[in-house]
Amino acid sequence: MASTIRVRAIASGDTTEVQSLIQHPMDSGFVKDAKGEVIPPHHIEVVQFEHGGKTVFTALWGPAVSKDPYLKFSFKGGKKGDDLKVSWVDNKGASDSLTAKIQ
Amino acid sequence: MNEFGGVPDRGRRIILKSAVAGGLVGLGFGSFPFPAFANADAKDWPADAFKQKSEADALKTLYGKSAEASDKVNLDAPEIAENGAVVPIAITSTLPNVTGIAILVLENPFTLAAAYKIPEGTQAAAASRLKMAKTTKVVAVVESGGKLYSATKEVKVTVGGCGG
Amino acid sequence: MNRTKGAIRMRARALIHVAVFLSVGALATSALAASADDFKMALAKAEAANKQAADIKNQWTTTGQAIAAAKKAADAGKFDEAVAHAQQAEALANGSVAQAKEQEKLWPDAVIR
Amino acid sequence: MLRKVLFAVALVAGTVQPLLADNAVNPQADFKAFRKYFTERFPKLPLNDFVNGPYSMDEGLRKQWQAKEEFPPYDFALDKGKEMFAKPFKNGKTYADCFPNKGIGVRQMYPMFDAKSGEVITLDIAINECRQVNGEAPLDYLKDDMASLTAYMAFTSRGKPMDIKILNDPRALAAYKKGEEYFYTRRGQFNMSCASCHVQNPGNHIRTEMLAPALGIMNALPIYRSEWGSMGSTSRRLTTCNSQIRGVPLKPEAEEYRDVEYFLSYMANGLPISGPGARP
Repeated sequence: MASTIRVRAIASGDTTEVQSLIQHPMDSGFVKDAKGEVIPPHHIEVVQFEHGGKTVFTALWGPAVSKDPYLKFSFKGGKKGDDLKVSWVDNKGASDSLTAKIQ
Repeated sequence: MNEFGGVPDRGRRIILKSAVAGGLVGLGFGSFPFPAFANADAKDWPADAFKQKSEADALKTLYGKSAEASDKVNLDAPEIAENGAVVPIAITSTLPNVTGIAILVLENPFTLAAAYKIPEGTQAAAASRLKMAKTTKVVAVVESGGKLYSATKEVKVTVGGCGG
Repeated sequence: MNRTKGAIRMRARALIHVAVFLSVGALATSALAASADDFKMALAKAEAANKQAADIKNQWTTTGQAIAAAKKAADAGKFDEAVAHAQQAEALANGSVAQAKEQEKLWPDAVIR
Repeated sequence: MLRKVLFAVALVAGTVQPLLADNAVNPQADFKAFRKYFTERFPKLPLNDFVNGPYSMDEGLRKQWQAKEEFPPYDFALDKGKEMFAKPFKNGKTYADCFPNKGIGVRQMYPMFDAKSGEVITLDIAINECRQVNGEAPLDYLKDDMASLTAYMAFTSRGKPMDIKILNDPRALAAYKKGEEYFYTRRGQFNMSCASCHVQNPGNHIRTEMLAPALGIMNALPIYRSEWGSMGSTSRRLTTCNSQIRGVPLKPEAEEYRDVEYFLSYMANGLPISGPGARP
C-alpha cells in the first residue's frame, strides 16, 4: 500500500524547505454522516520531522486541521541526499512513517 | 511531564502507547534494536489544551501564560475563505529565539487548532490548512524568549468547514 | 476585479407558487376531514403528473419531496396533511411540465449570438 | 498572443462544415459569438485564464488556490489514478491499449463523436468501454475511482489545447445542437439554465459560491472541490448542478449530459486543459 505521507524537502543554501501532505480524514467530531449520526473525532495528534538525529519540527494537531493535512516549514542544515524522517500518530493509535531524501 | 505543562489523560495514554508500539513492530521497526530516534509519540499531545474554549484558557493550558500583540508576528490568512473546510494559514515571525507557534480559531468549538514546537535551527514559520466553522478571529501566537506574542486577523467564512 | 455582491435573482414562477399556496390554504381551512380515499386520489394525480415530467426528463426535486411528505403523513393517519402535500406535489409537477413546454420555444432567445 | 491563439482556434474550428440543409446549426458562428461574449465581458482576463474558473475572477480566491496548489490535496487521487491506469486488467491488457497515444495526453480530444455508434463518447464512457472490452466491470460514473482515473489522464494532458471535432455528420451536428439546447434551457424549480449562472453571471456570487464562466469550464474537469473533500467526476459536477437548482438529475452520462459536454468543450477549443482542477 502506498504511504500516507508525501514529503518534498528541498535544500537551498543552508536552509531546507519541507512541505508535506498526509492522507488522513481528520474527522472533527462535529460532522454527521448520511444517517445523521455523528462521526467520532479521528485526527492526527502528533507529526514529527527528524534530520541528522535531531527533531527539526513537531506538529501537534487538533480536529480543526483540514482533511489530508498540509504542512510547510524550513530548517537550517540539511543537504541534498540527506534523510528526512516523517512520522505521525493519530488519536486511535494508528501511525505511519516515511524516510525521504532531501532534494 | 510534557513541556507544555498540560496534564495528560493517563488511562488513554497507556492504550495509545501500546497501540503505537504495536504499530512500530508492524512497520518493521524490530530490525532496529536501537532506533536512532523515536517516532511521533501520542504522549506529546497536549490533550487538555485542545479542549479549551477560549483564547486565554487555551494559552494558559498550553504555555501557562498569556500573549501580547506584536507586529513581529505575521499572520497570513485570507479575508474571505473560499471554503471553511480548507483555509490556508501561514505564520512567520522576526522575533528571536522562537520555540513555539500556535494557531487559535476563536469561533471553533475548541479554540486551539494547532501548535508547533520549533527547535533551535528551525525557522519561525509554519504554513498549514485549517477548518473554520464560521466567520472568526484567527490568532497566531509565537513563543519567543519565554514570552508569548500574537497577531490577530478576521477571516470571513461563508461556507463553514464543520457542517460536512 | 469585477466582483459584484448581488446574488442571482431567481425568477420565481409566481403563478405556480400562488397555485400551490391556494391549494394548501384551501385545504387547511376546509372543515371536512380528508379520508384515505381522498389521499389516494390526490396521490394518484400527483404521481401521474410527476410521471409526465419524468417522461420529458424535467422533474423537480421538490415534487418528489412533497410526494414523500404526503405518504409519510398518510402513514401517520393525517389525511388532511397528506392530501395537502399531494396536491402541492401535483401543482409542482404540473409546473415542471409547463416549464419544459415553454422552454422548448424560449431557449433559443437565450443563446449568445 | 491573443490573436495567435484565436487564429489557431479558428483553424481548429475550420474543420467544421455546417450542415447546409439546416442553417440553424452553425457551430462556427456559435463559437465566434461565444468567445466574443466572454472576452468582451472580461477584457483584461488572458484567454487561457478562463479555464481556472472562479480563480480567474477574484484575487482573494486566486491566492488561496495558489497556496493550495503548492501541494494540492488532490495529490492522493492523482496517484491513485496513475496506479489504476498502469495496473493491467485480468487479461493482461491495460487502459493504454484502448486509447490513442497509449492514453497519455489525450484528454483534450474528449468528448468525441463516434461515427460507428452515432453518439458522443466522453472520456469517462471511453474508460468504461475499455474496461468492458477487456472483461472488467464498469466503474461508477459518480464515484472516486472514475474521478481519480480521469484526473490522472487530464494531468498528462495539462496545457494541451482543447481539440473537439464536430464532424460533418448530421448526427454529430444534432448532438451538438441538443447540447446547446440543454445548456440554454431553464429547468428545476428555480427555473435556471446552465447559462443563467455560467453565461449571465460568471464572477458573481450565487449564495456563497462564485460562479465560473462557461468558457473553458470543461477544461478543468475532473475537479477536486473543497466542499466535497475529494475529486469529483464530470458526472458528479453535472448532477449536482441539476439538484442545486432543484431539478432531478439525469442518469450519469445520459445523452443530454454528453451532448452538453460536447457543446461546451467545442466552445473551449484552443483553450488549455487545466484538469484536474481545484474548486471551492
